[in-house]
Amino acid sequence: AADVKPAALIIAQGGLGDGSWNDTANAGFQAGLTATGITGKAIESKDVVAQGEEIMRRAADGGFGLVASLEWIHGEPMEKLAADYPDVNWVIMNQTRKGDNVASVVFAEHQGSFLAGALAAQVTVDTSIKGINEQAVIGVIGGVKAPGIDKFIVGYIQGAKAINPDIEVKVAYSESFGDPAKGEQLAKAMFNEGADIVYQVAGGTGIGIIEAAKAEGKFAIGVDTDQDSMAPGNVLTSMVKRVDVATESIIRDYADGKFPGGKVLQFGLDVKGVALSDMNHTKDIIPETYLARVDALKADIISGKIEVWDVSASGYPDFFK
Amino acid sequence: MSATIVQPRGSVEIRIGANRIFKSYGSVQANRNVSISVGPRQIHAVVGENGAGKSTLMRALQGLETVDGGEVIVDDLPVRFSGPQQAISEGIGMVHQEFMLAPELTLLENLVLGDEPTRPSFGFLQTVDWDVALGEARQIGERAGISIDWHRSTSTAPVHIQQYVEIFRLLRRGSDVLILDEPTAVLAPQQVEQLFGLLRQLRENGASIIFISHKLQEVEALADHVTIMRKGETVASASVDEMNTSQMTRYIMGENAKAAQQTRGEPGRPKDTGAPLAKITGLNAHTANAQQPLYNISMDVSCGEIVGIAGVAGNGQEELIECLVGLRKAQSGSISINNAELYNAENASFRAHGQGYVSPDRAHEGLAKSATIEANVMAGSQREPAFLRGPMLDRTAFRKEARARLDRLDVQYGTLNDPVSSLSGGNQQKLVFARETARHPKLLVVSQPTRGVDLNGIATIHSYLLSHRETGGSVVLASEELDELMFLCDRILVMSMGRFVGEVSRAEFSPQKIGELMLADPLPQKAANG
Amino acid sequence: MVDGGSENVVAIDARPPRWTLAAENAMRFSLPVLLAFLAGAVLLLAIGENPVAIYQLMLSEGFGSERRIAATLSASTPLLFTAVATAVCFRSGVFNVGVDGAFVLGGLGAAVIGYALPVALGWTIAPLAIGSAMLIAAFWLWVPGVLLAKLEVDEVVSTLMLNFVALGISGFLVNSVFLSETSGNNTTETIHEVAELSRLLPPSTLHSGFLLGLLCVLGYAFWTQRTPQGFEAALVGFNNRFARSVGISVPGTIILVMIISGLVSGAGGAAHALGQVHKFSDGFSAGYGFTGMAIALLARNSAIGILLGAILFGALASAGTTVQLFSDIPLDIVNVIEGTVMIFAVVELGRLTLWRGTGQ
Amino acid sequence: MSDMIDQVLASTLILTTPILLAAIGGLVNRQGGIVNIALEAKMLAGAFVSVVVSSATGSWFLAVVAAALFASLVGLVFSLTITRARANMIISGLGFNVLVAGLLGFLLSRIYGTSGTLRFPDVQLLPRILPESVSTIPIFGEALAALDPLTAFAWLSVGALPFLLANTRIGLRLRAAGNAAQVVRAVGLREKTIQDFGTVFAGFFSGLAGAHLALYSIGLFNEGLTAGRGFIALAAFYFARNQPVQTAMACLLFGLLDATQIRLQTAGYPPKLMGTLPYVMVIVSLCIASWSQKKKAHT
Ligand SMILES: Nc1ncnc2c1ncn2[C@@H]1O[C@H](COP(=O)(O)OP(=O)(O)OP(=O)(O)O)[C@@H](O)[C@H]1O
Ligand SMILES: Nc1ncnc2c1ncn2[C@@H]1O[C@H](COP(=O)(O)OP(=O)(O)OP(=O)(O)O)[C@@H](O)[C@H]1O
Ligand SMILES: [Mg+2]
Ligand SMILES: [Mg+2]
Repeated sequence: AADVKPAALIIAQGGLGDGSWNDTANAGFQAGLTATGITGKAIESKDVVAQGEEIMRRAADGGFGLVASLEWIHGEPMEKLAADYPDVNWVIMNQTRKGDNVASVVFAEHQGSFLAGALAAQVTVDTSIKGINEQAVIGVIGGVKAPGIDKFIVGYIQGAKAINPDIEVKVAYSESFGDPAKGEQLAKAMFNEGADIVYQVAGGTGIGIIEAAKAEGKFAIGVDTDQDSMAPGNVLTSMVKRVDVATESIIRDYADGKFPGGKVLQFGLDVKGVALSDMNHTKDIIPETYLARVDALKADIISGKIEVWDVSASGYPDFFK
Repeated sequence: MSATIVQPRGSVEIRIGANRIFKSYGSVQANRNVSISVGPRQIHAVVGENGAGKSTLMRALQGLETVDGGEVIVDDLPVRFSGPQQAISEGIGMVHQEFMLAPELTLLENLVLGDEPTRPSFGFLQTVDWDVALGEARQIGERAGISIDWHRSTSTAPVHIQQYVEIFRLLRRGSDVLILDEPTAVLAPQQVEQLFGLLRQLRENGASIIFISHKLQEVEALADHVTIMRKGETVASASVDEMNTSQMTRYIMGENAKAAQQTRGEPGRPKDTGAPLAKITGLNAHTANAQQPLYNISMDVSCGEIVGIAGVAGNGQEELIECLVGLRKAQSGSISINNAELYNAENASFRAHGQGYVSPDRAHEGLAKSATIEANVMAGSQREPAFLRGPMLDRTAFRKEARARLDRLDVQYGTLNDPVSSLSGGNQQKLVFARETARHPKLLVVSQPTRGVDLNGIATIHSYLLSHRETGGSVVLASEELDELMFLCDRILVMSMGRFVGEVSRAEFSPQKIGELMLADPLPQKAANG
Repeated sequence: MVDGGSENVVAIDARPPRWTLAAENAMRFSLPVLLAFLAGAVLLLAIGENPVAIYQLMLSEGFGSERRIAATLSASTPLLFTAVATAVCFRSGVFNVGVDGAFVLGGLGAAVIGYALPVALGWTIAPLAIGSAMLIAAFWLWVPGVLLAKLEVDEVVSTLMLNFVALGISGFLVNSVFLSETSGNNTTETIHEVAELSRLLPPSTLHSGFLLGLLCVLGYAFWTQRTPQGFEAALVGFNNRFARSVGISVPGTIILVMIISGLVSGAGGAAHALGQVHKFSDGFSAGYGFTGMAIALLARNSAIGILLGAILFGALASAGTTVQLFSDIPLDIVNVIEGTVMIFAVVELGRLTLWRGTGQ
Repeated sequence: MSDMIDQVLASTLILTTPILLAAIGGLVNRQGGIVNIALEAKMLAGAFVSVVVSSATGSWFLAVVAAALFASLVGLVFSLTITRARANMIISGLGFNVLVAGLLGFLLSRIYGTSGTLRFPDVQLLPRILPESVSTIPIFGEALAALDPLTAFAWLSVGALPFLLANTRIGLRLRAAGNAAQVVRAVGLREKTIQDFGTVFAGFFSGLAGAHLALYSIGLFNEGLTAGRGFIALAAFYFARNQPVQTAMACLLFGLLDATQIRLQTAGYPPKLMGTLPYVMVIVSLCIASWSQKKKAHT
């Protein structure tokens, strides 16, 4: 694949080091480059919102054969650029954009989160598990209040309610993706209010949430990558989102001349684009039946029997304003 | 009172001196081949016009300035100071023209700052020993015959007290060389006498004192020796017995000496318009940051007269002037100019009704020091129709007028774009007059017009004020120079503790009479006002 | 409120300064920049890169072709506004550091009007949006202006704090009332196409907001040199006691410059929303207000300096990003250079007195 | 219910510490005449060093000391730009915030090959001073159990600071330098050096603040770790007009706001607006202070 033109990946707001979206995508991107032997660059910008179009155009002008952007707001200009540069392959995330040379990658975070919620709702009333109280209360902490985050949260709530319509799901935002100290205190407060399982959707802040679970003997749910081993036994599960798999496979396809132009790549439960972790440290304490229930729900989602609300596609549902 | 305050240092000929000092700032030769020598037990006056180089020399003696050539002499030997610390350790201390006290600290804190007595606390910490400090402070004050409330915040202490604290600070640190740069400029006559008493006492104890002043009577009264500087050079140095004030004046002024005394016509008949030009009735002001509140101030100013405001500094003159020009708000009363009521109006309204104002604080209020000469002389005129074309400034007309104004008062300047700080003090003050009189104001409010101005400058300013009066203009003149007031005014109103305590007409002018009024206690018994 | 001090003696005068002065100004402008690039070079050397080659690359990424120049000018557009908005205040001794917040709120206002008004209004939407943005931002800065003028509330603190408040408010609004239904992010709807500012050199994103920015710089130059208000503001900046005593209303001037600053910031936010982003979104301002501040200081409030400074920082932003495509230079280098320029811009190198200052 | 109060108190205490440490530094600096906008940069530098040193030496104490010293050094450089090179302190401070973040990012990517977060093995965290059993004490139990050396140090400093400022040589000189620098020079002291001391002191305390953020419980470095706390600290001592005890109270208030944020959010207050509260409070308090001062002046 030596004659393949280089690839560029534009990092979204928050930059590299967010411990989540950008970092995982970049990991897959780099893995793809290594595997295929093509060259590529990850580009950060201080002004990624306004300069997106110029950066992408420069990459196209500069001889890059594939330009992928992780920034949501680049979707619109990319559609135009794709028309201007038909020979360049374009990749956008979390939205669907037109163009034969545009691949849209969509993750079903809401589906994975639904399963996390369903598992948590079952566990939270099972006092036979150490650290669990009888109250039907669980929590979730988001990094900032934004549709991209609320997509997780709404799925999680919906999953919990599917198990127990009366469950209380506490929601809070840390207003930062890199403030573990605050995450820890927020999580402690939630535990203190009766929640025994807290789902973290807050990047670097989540490290503090997991720490809090460990310190209090409660449970956290990890996100993006398999975070179960960060506090073995105190991370109930992780909602793994294979952004890395997505970027890596696109690079591979591109290197092989099979770029999925014009396609929408759905990374849902069906293809394990999102999934709960293997729960290596907790599967022994979670009763089989709970996991079976989760598996059943997963099958229903895949088959379309259950539809999980997608905030990024449909806006906010009535039960979450 | 017999205890010594300073410890004399052996017997030397020259306690402090300078030998062929050269110092220039860019193209300005501030000191050229300057020499001076001051022995122990000597009060040595240094006099000279503004910009003659006095302060520069003093800064060199204090180690605050690195010289280009020549040497400082301490105890007969040449030294090279690397900074003021070294000078201080040699017993050389300076009281600067501007006060060097931190306003938010107490007087005691200011006294010990830089050389605090300490004691161990908690076994590991050295802390300031305030008891020792207070003891020393009381002692030093007692010896000088001044009692001071040492725990008082400096910003609220009277000016003369602040000055004493500065001198005491030097004495406390063992300075027996005191450099005092124009110490009397802010003092009332009695306070000057008190200060001189202290200085004489210090001389008896062996101190060497360098004393800068523009007032030659003070030099005669106090100093043993005088050195005269002109244009950066020492032009004469002699025992005060050997030189009278007119000789000093000649050295100071050089060839340009004008007849310092001018003749002054009788008061022109006030232009008789029936109503006075300016009328102030029942003015009361007591804002918290005023030194002295004003009580029931009433006065009239007619056309063609100069009305003087006299008083010991800090008795409300400053506040009255500020109320008169719209820079301070009063609580009640009335101020009218030309029948227009201007009570608590902004300065702009006063100006619109024909008023000009010469501020006593040239450096901070009269001028914008780092702005250009043009900006300074034209400030306030930027909205006059003559300099506008539509909404725009007419730069050509603006600059033309600037030149005309400067020429009218014979201001010496380089170019209009130079910063006003490049002018000498006298020329700066003339520039202020040029600006304030440009619109032919009917009423000029003038405060301390010749403070820190040299003799030539004083002459120009005085003759301007007189000619203003001749042409029917009025002046309200506040000054701490009694001579100046008596020379210029048609009548003098005297203030004490925020009240008018008397009016003296020209025929009755005498320093005794005015001085008595200045010290009058307007209250039957000491009223509680604090 | 601080007096302008001794820094800019000739601010009043419009005439070409004598050549020494011109040379001095050029020095004052270029020295910090050179030093910052030197600091960057040290870092580059430390990681084994050739600074000359990298800087050459940056130069060509910044100005190497018509497209790159256009990209640079596009990146400098918001900076023109924020630098002018800052300089207007600094020049009067008002240390307004709140331009960023005003820019953001103006941008939000313009974006909302840009999509919410009926499209039938056609070309009138853009001026309406710009006008409203200017009003919003002017009101925003009027508040600390009044607080300073009437209550002497330290404007550095109040405006610094207001930036955080503006971010909070805009963040809240774009996540609630003005949130686009179809967005996967905190953004408003995209503005109507008729409301967009036209592009000057397609396909570059350089838009007519740049011309508006130039107009602001020109207007600023005119205001400072040719109007009574500009003259008064300078005097207030030199010495506000003096200004007051020659009949200038100091509170009035403070409020005036804050309002002007707000108007310009708002216009900048509007231009950015209508010309560049076409909506309002999280991350709308990449700290433009703070970069504008550095530019104003570097330029010592002169109009020509502001123009040059904005282009310089625009080039740094655009070239600093695209240079990553063709080398292994991390963006952090750009941060280091920017931080260093900011520091050196305010350092008085000519008067650097190390251990013992004689002081004046 | 009482359980909740326990927890809120403990959270408040812990969230207050870094703000308080930075604010103590900032207020001393400000009393010496320098407004320190670069607290954030120094906290970040301190946090970074504390993690590196704690991992390398296995000693929290050495880590804390190293963080404080390194941040002092950054403070010194910052101070020199202001006192010697006469840089405008606000801009220089903002510049340092940008510069230090850039340099750390650079270090992270070039030396440690990571970005954003730096994890190290065997980071020793701050110990708890009191035995676990104190947590059974009603109301204050949780807070006491959470008490770490830096938190204790911060509060001791608050107690000692008024005395030190009033009665030590350097305290007096610092206040004088902040009030009238030329006076300090005239009495033969080096006012710049005194001011440098103030900034180094601020650096020292900000370094401790950073160490607390990194080592209280998470044991890693993250670029966003300080999350604007340097500015909150600034808000605190402005709010309290440089008075140590009042500053500490302001910090507690901001800590409490943070600690109760979850409850407030659940009660329906939008988090973004809630976050602006400290800043709004500062503006309002400055207004009230000025207004009452004005009123006093006119009566
Ligand atoms: N720091 C300085 N920079 C530039 N020029 C200076 C400086 N200090 C003094 N000068 C100039 O040096 C000359 C001598 O000034 P100096 O202050 O010594 O005069 P002076 O005799 O003390 O005057 P005055 O009676 O007004 O105090 C003046 O022309 C003055 O403008
Ligand atoms: N030795 C002192 N130390 C501190 N404060 C003093 C001292 N003497 C007087 N004061 C204060 O100064 C104020 C005016 O005092 P006093 O009437 O003695 O001064 P004055 O000489 O009449 O006034 P002026 O300040 O105008 O010369 C009073 O409030 C008094 O408390
Ligand atoms: Mg439960
Ligand atoms: Mg002098």
